[in-house]
Amino acid sequence: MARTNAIGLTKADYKGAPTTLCQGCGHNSILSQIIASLFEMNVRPEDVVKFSGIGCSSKAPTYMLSRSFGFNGLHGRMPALATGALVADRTIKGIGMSGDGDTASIGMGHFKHVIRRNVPFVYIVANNGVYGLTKGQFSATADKGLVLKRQGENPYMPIDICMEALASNASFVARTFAGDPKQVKALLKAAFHHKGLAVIDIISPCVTFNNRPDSRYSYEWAKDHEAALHQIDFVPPEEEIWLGEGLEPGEARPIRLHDGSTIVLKQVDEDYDPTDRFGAIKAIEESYAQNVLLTGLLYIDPEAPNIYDILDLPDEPLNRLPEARLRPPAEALEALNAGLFAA
Amino acid sequence: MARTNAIGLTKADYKGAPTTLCQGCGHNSILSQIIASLFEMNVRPEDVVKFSGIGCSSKAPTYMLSRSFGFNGLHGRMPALATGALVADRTIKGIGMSGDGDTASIGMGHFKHVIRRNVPFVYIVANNGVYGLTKGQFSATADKGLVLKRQGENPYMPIDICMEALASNASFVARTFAGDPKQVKALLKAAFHHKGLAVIDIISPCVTFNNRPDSRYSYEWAKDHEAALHQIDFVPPEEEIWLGEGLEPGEARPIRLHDGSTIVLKQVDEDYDPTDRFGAIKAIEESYAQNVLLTGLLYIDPEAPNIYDILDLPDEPLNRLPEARLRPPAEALEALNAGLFAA
Amino acid sequence: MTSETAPHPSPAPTRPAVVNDFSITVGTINGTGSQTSNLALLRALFRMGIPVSGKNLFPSNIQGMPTWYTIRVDKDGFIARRDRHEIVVAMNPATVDEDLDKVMPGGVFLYADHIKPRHMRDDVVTYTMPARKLARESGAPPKLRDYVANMVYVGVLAHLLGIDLDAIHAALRYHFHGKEKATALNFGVVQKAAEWAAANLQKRDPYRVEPMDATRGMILSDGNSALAWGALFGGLQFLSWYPITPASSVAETINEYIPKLRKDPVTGKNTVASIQAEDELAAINMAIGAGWAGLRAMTSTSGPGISLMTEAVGLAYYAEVPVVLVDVQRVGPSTGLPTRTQQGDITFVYFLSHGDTEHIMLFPGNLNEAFEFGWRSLDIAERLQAPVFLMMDLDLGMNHWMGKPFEYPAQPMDRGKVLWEEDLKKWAEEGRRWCRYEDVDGDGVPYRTVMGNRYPGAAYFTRGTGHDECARYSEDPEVWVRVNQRIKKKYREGRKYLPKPVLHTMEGARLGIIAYGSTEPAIAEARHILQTEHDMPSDYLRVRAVPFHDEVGDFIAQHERVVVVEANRDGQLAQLLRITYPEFATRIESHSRSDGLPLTAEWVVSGIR
Amino acid sequence: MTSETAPHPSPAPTRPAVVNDFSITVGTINGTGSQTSNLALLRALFRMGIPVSGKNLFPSNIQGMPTWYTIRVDKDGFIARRDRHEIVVAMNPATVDEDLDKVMPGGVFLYADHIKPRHMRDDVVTYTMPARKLARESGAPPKLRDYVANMVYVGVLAHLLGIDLDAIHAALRYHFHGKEKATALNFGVVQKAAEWAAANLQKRDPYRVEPMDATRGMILSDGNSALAWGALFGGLQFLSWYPITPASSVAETINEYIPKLRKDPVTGKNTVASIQAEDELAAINMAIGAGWAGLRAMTSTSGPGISLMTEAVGLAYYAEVPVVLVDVQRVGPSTGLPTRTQQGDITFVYFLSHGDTEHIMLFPGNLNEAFEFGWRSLDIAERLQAPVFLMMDLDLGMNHWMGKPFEYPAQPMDRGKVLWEEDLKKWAEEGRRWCRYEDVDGDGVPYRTVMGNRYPGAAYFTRGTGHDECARYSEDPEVWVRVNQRIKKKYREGRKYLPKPVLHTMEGARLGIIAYGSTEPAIAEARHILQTEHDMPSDYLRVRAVPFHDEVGDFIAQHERVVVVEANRDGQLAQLLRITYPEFATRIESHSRSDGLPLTAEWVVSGIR
Ligand SMILES: Cc1ncc(C[n+]2csc(CCOP(=O)(O)OP(=O)(O)O)c2C)c(N)n1
Ligand SMILES: Cc1ncc(C[n+]2csc(CCOP(=O)(O)OP(=O)(O)O)c2C)c(N)n1
Ligand code: SF4
Ligand code: SF4
Ligand SMILES: [Mg+2]
Ligand SMILES: [Mg+2]
Repeated sequence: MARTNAIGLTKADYKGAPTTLCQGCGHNSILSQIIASLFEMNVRPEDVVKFSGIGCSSKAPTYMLSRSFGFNGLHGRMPALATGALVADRTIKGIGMSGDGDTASIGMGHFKHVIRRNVPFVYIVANNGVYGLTKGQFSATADKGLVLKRQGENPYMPIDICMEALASNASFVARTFAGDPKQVKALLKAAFHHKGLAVIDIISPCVTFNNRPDSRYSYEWAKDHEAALHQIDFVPPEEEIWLGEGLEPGEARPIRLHDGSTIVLKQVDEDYDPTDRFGAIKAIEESYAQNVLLTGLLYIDPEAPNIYDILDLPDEPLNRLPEARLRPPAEALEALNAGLFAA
Repeated sequence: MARTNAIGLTKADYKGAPTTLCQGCGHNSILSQIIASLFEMNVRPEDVVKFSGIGCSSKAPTYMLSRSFGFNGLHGRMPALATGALVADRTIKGIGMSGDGDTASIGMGHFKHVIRRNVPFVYIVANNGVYGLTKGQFSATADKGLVLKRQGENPYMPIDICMEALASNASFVARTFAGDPKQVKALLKAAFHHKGLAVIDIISPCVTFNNRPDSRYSYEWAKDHEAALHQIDFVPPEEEIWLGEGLEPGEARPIRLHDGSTIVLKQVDEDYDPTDRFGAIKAIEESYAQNVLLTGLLYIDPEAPNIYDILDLPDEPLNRLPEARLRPPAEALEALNAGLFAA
Repeated sequence: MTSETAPHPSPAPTRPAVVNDFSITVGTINGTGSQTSNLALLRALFRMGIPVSGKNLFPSNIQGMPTWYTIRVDKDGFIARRDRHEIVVAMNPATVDEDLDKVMPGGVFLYADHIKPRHMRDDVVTYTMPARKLARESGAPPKLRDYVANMVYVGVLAHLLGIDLDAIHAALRYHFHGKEKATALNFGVVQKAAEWAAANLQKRDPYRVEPMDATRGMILSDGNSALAWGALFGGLQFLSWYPITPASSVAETINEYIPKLRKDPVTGKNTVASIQAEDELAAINMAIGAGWAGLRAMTSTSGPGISLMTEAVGLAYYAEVPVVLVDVQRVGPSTGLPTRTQQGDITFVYFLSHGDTEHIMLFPGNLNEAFEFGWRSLDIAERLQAPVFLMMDLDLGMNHWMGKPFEYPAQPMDRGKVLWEEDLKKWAEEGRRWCRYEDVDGDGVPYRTVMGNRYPGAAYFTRGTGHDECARYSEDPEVWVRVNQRIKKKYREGRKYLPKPVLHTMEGARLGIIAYGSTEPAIAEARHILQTEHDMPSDYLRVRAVPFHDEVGDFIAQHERVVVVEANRDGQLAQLLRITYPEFATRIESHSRSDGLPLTAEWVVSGIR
Repeated sequence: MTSETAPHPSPAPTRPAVVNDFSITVGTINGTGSQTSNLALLRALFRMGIPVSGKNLFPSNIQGMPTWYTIRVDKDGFIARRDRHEIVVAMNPATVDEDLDKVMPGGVFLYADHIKPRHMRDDVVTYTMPARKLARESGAPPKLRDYVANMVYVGVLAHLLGIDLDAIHAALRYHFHGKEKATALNFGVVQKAAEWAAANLQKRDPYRVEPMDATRGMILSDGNSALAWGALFGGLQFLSWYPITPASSVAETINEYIPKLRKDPVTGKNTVASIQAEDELAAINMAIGAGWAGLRAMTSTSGPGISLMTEAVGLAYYAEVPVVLVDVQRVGPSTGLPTRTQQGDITFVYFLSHGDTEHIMLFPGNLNEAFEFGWRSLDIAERLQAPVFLMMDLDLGMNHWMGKPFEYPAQPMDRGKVLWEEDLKKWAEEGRRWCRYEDVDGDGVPYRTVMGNRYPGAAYFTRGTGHDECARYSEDPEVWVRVNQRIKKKYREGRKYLPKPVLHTMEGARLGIIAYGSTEPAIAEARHILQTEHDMPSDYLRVRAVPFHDEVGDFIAQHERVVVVEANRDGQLAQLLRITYPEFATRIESHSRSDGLPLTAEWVVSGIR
C-alpha cells in the first residue's frame, strides 16, 4: 500500500495528468519535487492553486495537482493573473510556474512589479536558457556566446533572475538546480511558508534544445559547477527545531517565518547572512567570477508586508462574502445622493 | 549678437517649440542642459534624433532641437522605437527621453532589453516619482510612505533606475539632479560620446504634483541631500586633457571613450572606481543607508560591443543603400530555385 | 444690427430679452483654477432651476495652455453642445482674438482689462472687467491671485445675467466641501465683482436668467463618478487600473469611496481590492485572475489601454471569465486627442482579439445609466461568464450632467451560475455530473466553480488553449467547433440580460434615428428641430447594448429610412448593424463625424433633413 | 466487400487498380523524426511527376505526442485536404486504434509489428511490418533507431505502391543537404524494407502510383520560406520578431539566408538588421522605428502577437509609417490551437486598434504569391505609408506545397514618396513648400522625409497625437477631421497598388464563389465537383487584398448567388463584404467553418449544392 501522509493522502493524490514534456526535461524533476514537498508538508491539494504563463515550463502545472485549481494564462502575464486571483482567497497558497522566456523577456515588467507587491506565492522560474516550446530560440538568460542550432551565436549578456529579483527588493530569493532534488524540495517548502513572494530560479535543463555540456544550463555543467551556500532544512510550525546531531549552534542558522515555521541553514558559510540583501548581490557577482553555479537561499526578509497587509482585506476569503457585506445599504446611497449638488 | 559655437550656430539653433510644461518643472531644466551640451559640443542638430514615450517628460523633446528628427511614440515603448530607427543611420546620435512611469512601469521590459542590446543612445529618465501628465498618481519610483493628494500613501518600495540598469549590465549608468545643471550637462556630454546605451537617471522635480520637501523628488530634498561622487569634465577628442590647476594626477581619473574623447572625473573618492559594476551597486546601497542622493557617473564600460557591432551592418547609413545593394541579383534567385526540391 | 459709438461699439440694447436660452463660453489658462469658477456658475444656474450642461474643452497639458468651458443654459432642457456662443468670457491673452471671433453676432464679449484684443467687433456687446485689480483687492495671498481673478467673471456675469448670489454661494460652499475660509474668500470676490459691475457697467445685451422649476429633485455630477459609485453599489470586489485620461477618475473615485462605502460591516476591513497596475496588460490580467477566482472584477481604461488588453480579452472570451472593462473613449487612432471625446472604439471592441470573437458592449446614455450599468455590468459579466465592455466616453465621463438621484439597484446581485461546496454536494446527490464547460441548461452558459471551492472534483484547470466540456486539454477539431459554437450561442441567447434599447416615437414618423451613448442630448434636440422646422417627425431608438436585441431589427424593419448617428469617422455602429441585418443593409444610412467635440443638434439635423 | 480469411481478413484483391488517386496518412510520435520519412515519400511522388500535397497535423508539444502526416496524391491535381484516408500507416501505439478507424472501407492499414491494435477490421486490407527489427538491423546507432524505424514504412509503401526508389534516394539526399552518410543510412533502411516487403507481403489492395508528367518544372516548398525569400528579394532591411508557432520559421529562414543573399556587394556587411525582440510589443515598435527611418521593415508573428501589437498598429496607421506585419494565422481566440490553421483574424485585423482604422490585408493563395507578396508588401507599405498585413496561415505557411520556381520581382523596388536632400533642394528651387502630411498629389499620400536627411527643414516631429499637415501638434477639431479624412482617401485611392482579385469562370455559371488564401485547392476541387456531380458551374473570385477592388463589387453584382467560403467560425470576410457592399448584403451567403484543419472540397460543396 502506498505511503500516506499525516492527512491521509498518498503521493498519487498530488499528481496531475501524465506529463507530455520530453523525457529528462528538468521541468519534470521540478514537478516531482513540488509534489513531494506538498505531500511531506501535509498540504491539502485543495488548498493550493497553480498559475502559469506559456512555455514548456508553463505547461508543467497540468502534470501535477489535478485536485487543485489552476490557470494556465498568457505568455508573460502569470504574475498579474496570480495577483488578481490570490486576492480572492487568502486561505489558499499559490504556486506560479514560469520559464525564462516567460519571465525574463515578455514578462519582465510584471515580474518586477509582482515583487514590489510581495504577493504571497511561490514564483518558480524553470530556467533553461532557451525557448523550449517554440523549439530552441535564445532566451534572455542564455549565456553570451552560446551557439544553438539554427539560431547562431548569442551576442547578449544574460539576465540573472536572482539579481533582478534582488535589485527590485524581493523578499525571498533562491537559486537551485533541477538536478539537486533535495535542495529543490527544501527550498520549495521554505518558499511555501514565506509570507510574501518567493522567487526560486531553478536551473532546469532542456534536454532537447540546450543541454550541451558547454552550456551553463546543461545537466553536466550545472552538476559539475554547483556550489551550495548551505544545506537547508524546513521545520514546520508544530515541530521543534532540531539542529542536528553534534552540530554547534553557530554552525546552523535558523530563520523564523511569519507562521511559526523555521528554515534551518546548515553548513553555512560563517560570513553569509541570508537576510543581507547586499551580501546576496555580492555572492552572485562572485559566483560568476568563480564560474560556479551558486545555489541556496540567497536572501529572505521574513516580515516584509505582503499585499494582504497592504490592501487591508478581511481574513476570510473575499470571494465568499455575501451580498450583505458587499452591497452598501440603501441608506448609504441616500447619503451619497444627499451629498451631491442638488437643485 | 548671440554667441556662436565652432560650427557657427547659436543656441537658438538648438531650440524647439516653446515649452508647455509647468513653470519650474525639472524637465525644462533638463531641456536647457541638452541644448547647452549640444551647443558646446558643436553637434549639428541635424546629426541628432530625438525619441520619447508618453508623459510630460516625453513631451519635452518637442521643446528642443526643432531641426532634428523626432518621434514621440507610445507609452513605455521608446527603447524599442529608438532601436529600430537608430539601425537605419549609424551616423546619427540618438537622445531618448522618458519618465519614471514610462520606464519603470509600462516600459520596464524594454528598458531591460535595450540595455542588453547596448543600442548607442542617451537614455534619459526624467524621474519625478510621479505620473505628471495624468495628474499625480504614484509611479514605481515613488518613495515608500509618500502621501500624495487623492492617491493616499504609497505602500511599495521604490524601483531604483540605476540599480536596475546595473543589474542588467548597462554599459553607462549615471544619476544626477535637474537642480544641478552643471553636472547634468557634463554627464550628457559624456553620455553622448559613449559607445553604447547611456542611462542617465535625472531626478527632475514635478512642481505640480510631487514637490513637497519631504519627498526625495523635491527640489528641496534633492538639493539638501545631493552627494556628488566627483566633478565631471568632458574633453572632446581633438582637445588635450587638462587635469586642472594644481591637481595631482591621482586626484583625477580620466576615462577614454571609444571615439577618442575623454571623461575626466575630479575630486574623486579614491576608492570609487566607475568601471567596477559591483562597486557602483554598493555605492547606491550605501547612499540609501546614508539617506543621500548619490550623483555622478556610477558606472561605465567604454568598450562594450554595441548593436552595430552585433548586427555587422555597413558603416554607411543603411537607409541610403540603393536597390542594387539591397535586392540580390537574378542569378541569386536562380541559384535559390535550383537549390529547391524540384520535380 | 445697429451700433453705438462709445465706449465700445455694440448693438442697441433694445432687442427683446433672451431668457434662459444661451451659451456661455469662458476661455482661460489651465492650471489657474478656472474650473472652480465655471462650476460655481454651472451649479448656481442649476440651483436656480434652469436646465444646464457644462463642457470642459481642455488641452492635453497640465498648466499654462488655453482651455475653454462652455455652459449651456436652456429653458427647454436641450443641453447638447452648440457651435453658437452667445456669451464669451476671455481670461487668456493668448486666445482673446479667437475668443472674440467666437461670439455670435449680437452676442456678448466680456474680457479682463489686462488683456488686449487686437481688433474689436461692432456686432457684439463688449464689456471689460478689472479682474486683476479686484483679485488684488480681495486680500487673497499672491499665490492664489490667478485663482480668485477667475471669480471676477462669475460676479460680473451674476450681475449682467441676474444669477442668484445665494446660489453661487451654495455652489462655492459645496465645491470647497463646506470649508468656510475658502468659500468666503472666493465668494467675497464674486460679490465685489458683482458690485463693481452694478456700479460700472451698463447692460446693453439681451441675455438674462430667470429662476425656473425645471431641475427640482435633480443632481449634477459626472459620468465617471456615477459609474464608480454604481460599481461600488454593485458589489465590486476587485479593481485594477492604470492611469489614463479620461478614465483615471473612475478608479480615483472608487478609491476615494472605498473607505466610505465599502468597509466590511463585520470586520471593518476593505471589501474591494484596488490595485494600480504597472500597465494595462497587468491590469486586465489581474482582473481576469480575480474574475476567475469569483470576485466581481473591473478594470478601467481608455482606447490605448483597451488596445493593450487585446490579447487578454481573447482569453477571457474563450476561457469564459467574467470581467468588466470600462472604456472611457477618447479620440483615436493612437494617442490621438487624449482630452477629446469620441465614440470610436465600437467596431474595434466588437471584434477584439485574434480568432472569432464578438463582444458585449453597454452604452450608458446619461448619468443614471452610468450608475446603473456600473452595477449591472458586473451582473451581466458573471451571468454570462464573459468580458463586458462598458463604453463610456470623455463627454459623459468627465463633463457635468444633470441627472436624477441615483437609484438603488433594482434587484439582488446576480452572481450567475457559480457552484459552491453545497451546490456540488446537491448535484452529486442528484447524480448530476458537473463539467466546467457543459451546456447544461441549453442557454450556452455553463456552470462554474471558483478557486477556493474545496469540494472533491470542484477544481478544474483553466486555459486559453483548446479544451473540451470538462476543461480537459483538447486539439480535437470537433471539440473546437462544439465549444466555440456553444459560446456563440451563449452570446445570442444572452442578449436578454442586456439593457434593451429605448424607443422614443413621434406621431407620423417615417424616419428612424438610431444612436447611442452620450449623443443623447444632441439627438433629442435635433428631433425637435426636425419636427418643428423641417416637418420631419422621427422615431428614435437609443441602442444600449451590443449584440443587438431583436427590437433593433424590428425598428429598422418598420422605418423606410434609418439614420445611424454617431461620433466617429466611419459610422461604426452602422457597420455592425449592416452585418447583423443584411436584409436592411441599404436602408441603414450612416451620419457620423469625429472631431473630438460632442455632436451638436445642428450637425445632426444637417445630415438628416 | 468480401473478405479473405487469413492471415488478416481483407477485401478481395480483384478490384480495379486505383492509380495516383488516394491519400496516405501516417500516425507517428513527434520528436521521432518521422518528418524525414514523410517528406521523403512526398518528394519522391512529386519527383515521379504526380501532383501531391503534404500536411502535417502536429500537437503543441515537443516530444512524445501523436502526430499525423497526410500525403494526397491526385492525378488531376486536386491537392486539398480530404477527410478520406485510403492508406493509413500506424507507428504510434497510442493512436493505433483511432488510426485503424480512419481507414476508409476498402483502404489499406499498414502498421508496425510492435504495435497491437485492440480490434481489427475486415473491410480494410491490413499489412504489418517489422519496423523495429529492420531498424535494429540497419546498423544505426541506438539513439537513431526510432528515426530509422520510420524509414521502414517508406520502403514498404514504396514496394506496395510502386514508388520509384531512385526518387526516394534523391529526396533523402536533398533532405540531408547532400550528406552521404545520413542519406545512405536512411536509404539503406528504405531499400531493406522494400526488399522485405517484396519477399513477405502479398499485395491485396488496389492502390498504386505511376509516373506522370504533371509536375515538370515545379518545386516543392512551404509558404513561410517562400515569404521569407520574397522579403529578402524585396530589399527587406529590418526584421523584428518574437518566436511563435507557426510564424517562427519566417524569421528563422530570413536569418538563415541573410548571409547567403544579403551580404552587401560593396562592403560584405549585412544589409538586413534582424533582431529577436523581447516580446511582440517591442517587435512592432522596433519595426515602426525602422520603417519611419526609411528602412523596409517587417515583423512576423501570429494572432497572439498581433493582439499585442494592436496599440502600435494604430500609431503606424495615424502617423503613416510603412511597416509590414506578417500574420501566420493559427486557431484563436486566445492561445487556442497553436498548431492548427485558421483564417480567423480577418475582421480583427481590419479594425485593429482603437479609433477609426481600416487596414490593408494581403492574402497569398499559394507558394508563388507568398514569395511575391513577400516583396510586394514592402512596396505597398512604402508606397502608401501604412501598415500592411500579410495574412498567411499555418496551412500555407508550414505545410509543403507545389509551386513554380520563384520569379524575380517584375518591377524595381517602389520606395514611395520619399524626399532626400536633392529632392528637397529641387522642391525649394521650384518654390514648392514641403509639409509632411500634405496631400500634394490629390491621392491622399503625402511626401515624407526620413531620419538622416540633413537638408534644412527636412526634419519633422512624428507623433501619435493630433497633428496638422505640417506635422505640428494640433488639437483643432477641423484639423483632426481633415487629416483623418485624407487618410481615408489614401486607403480608397491606394487600392490600385494592391494585388487584384483573380477570376476563374465557367460556362453558364450563375453561382459566384468568393474565397481567399490557402483554401484555394479546396475551392478548385469543390468547383469541379459542383460542376461534374451537381451540374452547378461556378465563377470564382479569389480575393487577394482588402480593401476590396471594384472588381469584387462587380463580381457580386453579376451573380445571383454569391457564397463566401472561409476557414473561420463567423464568416469574417463575408462580414467585411456586407459592410462594403450593403446593396448586395443579402445575396452574400457565408459558408464558413473553423476546426483547425484545412477545408476539404467535400465540405465546401456541402454548403453550396
Ligand atoms: C504572446 C505570445 N507570444 C509568443 C508565444 C509563443 N511562445 C510559446 S512558449 C514561448 C517561449 C517559452 O519559453 P520559456 O518561458 O523559456 O519556456 P520553456 O518552453 O523554455 O520552458 C513562446 C515565445 C505565445 N504563446 N504568446
Ligand atoms: C498605453 C497608455 N496608458 C496610459 C497612458 C496615460 N499616460 C500618459 S502619461 C502617463 C504617465 C507618465 O508618467 P511619467 O513617465 O513618469 O512622465 P511624467 O509625466 O511624470 O514626466 C500615463 C500613464 C497612455 N498615454 N498610454
Ligand atoms: S523542449 Fe526542452 S523545455 Fe520543452 S519539454 Fe522538451 S526538454 Fe523540456
Ligand atoms: S505636471 Fe509635473 S511633470 Fe508635468 S509639466 Fe508640470 S511639473 Fe512637469
Ligand atoms: Mg525556457
Ligand atoms: Mg514621472
